[in-house]
Amino acid sequence: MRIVVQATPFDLGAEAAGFAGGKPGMGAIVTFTGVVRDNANGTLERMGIEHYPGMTEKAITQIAEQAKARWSLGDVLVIHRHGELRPGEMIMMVATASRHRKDAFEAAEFLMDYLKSRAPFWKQEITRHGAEWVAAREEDEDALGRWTPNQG
Amino acid sequence: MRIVVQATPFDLGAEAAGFAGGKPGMGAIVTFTGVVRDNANGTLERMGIEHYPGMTEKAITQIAEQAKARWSLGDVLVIHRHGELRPGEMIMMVATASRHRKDAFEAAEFLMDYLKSRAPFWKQEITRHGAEWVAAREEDEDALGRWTPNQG
Amino acid sequence: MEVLYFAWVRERIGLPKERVETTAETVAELVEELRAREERYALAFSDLSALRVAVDQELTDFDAPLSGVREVAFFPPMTGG
Amino acid sequence: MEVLYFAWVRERIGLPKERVETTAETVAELVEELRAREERYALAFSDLSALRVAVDQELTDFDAPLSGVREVAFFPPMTGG
Repeated sequence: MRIVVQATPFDLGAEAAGFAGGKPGMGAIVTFTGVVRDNANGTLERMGIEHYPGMTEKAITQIAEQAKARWSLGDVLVIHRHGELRPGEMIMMVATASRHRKDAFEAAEFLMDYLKSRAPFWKQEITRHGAEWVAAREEDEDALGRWTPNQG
Repeated sequence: MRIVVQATPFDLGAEAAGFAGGKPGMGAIVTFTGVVRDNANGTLERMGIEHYPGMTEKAITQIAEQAKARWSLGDVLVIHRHGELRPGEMIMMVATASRHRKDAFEAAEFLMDYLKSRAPFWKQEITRHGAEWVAAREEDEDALGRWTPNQG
Repeated sequence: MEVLYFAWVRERIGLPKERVETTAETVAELVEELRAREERYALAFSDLSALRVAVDQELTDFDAPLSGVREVAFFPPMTGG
Repeated sequence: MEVLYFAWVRERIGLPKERVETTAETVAELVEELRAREERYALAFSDLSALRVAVDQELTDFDAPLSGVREVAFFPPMTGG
């Protein structure tokens, strides 16, 4: 398991190839990569990402441990950037390895759903008109319900 | 959309980075990579993959077109190898790009479910005791039911 | 028409493809003709539920018509991915 | 204890963290004390449903106890990923 929180860019190709390599028992590798999209008006200059140093790594590690407890995973990788990013830059990635594809897919979706709403990051859209905090989307909170059916 | 059927290895890192790059409207990139696993006894020498030249590309293209009709996708990539592979080698990959993560995840799972059971590939496990065709798994056929709820 | 065989169907019949002259109107009728030929065909086609068929490179059913068809392929359930 | 603020909570209060001496027994009581200080605190804490709290770097609720706690953080719902 590897958890990385950094301001600098990461190399998706090197990370994906490095993660997938040398895992002979793992038949399935899933990666998710988040990219900074422009806003609806095409005016986004930068995306600012604030985080809570100290808590961030701890929270992501807990989420990854939950995924490992729930699915049969050979390995988990989470990389998340903070600081200021331009449209088109990669914000974050997760990767999961498992024997069969179902575990790798479900665990990657679980990681994404929890990282969105439970890891201490806050996004801010910066245009020439100023900076605006991105509001949490209700559907991101709702997405967590999928993983706790008994608690709604 | 890019569909590749080839005997030679592919470079996951280069493919993933190339696919994810230059898609500023796409916030979500999902990749799935299939790797040759050893068998339960640890005796697998090679995995042979036969295919139906001519039909293969056509069938994969149809599956990818179905995915594009069903989800909002900016791009789709499918690479599938044939010939003989050793344990640990990558057999195939799919990649999907979308604005939001739900489309990219679901489309990648859909592509995998259909490639498993509807693209004309047949796997054969080769050990020093001989070669044995891999039987289709009932759960792979059942997985398709998820995408056609009305038809069971 | 061309008739193609893949995986263990190819192995049982002993060849990857052959030219077949037939008046069969459906895939099922073609299968009956092939079965009647020799033991290896009868063996390959003994359980149709274990077989799949493509007509002109499109998956279809055993009751598919053969008029105008150039290529029929028989094979076991696919195991790609 | 250390009290930390993030995102627009930090902006409204005007600082990222401060040392607070308090006898509050729960997070909710601490919030009441902070609200009573100045208008900018009252504004930041006007709608608790729009806020989240972490105690010693673990997400928790506003009724969490504060005994032995070293660090409390207030922030809006997270928007990572």
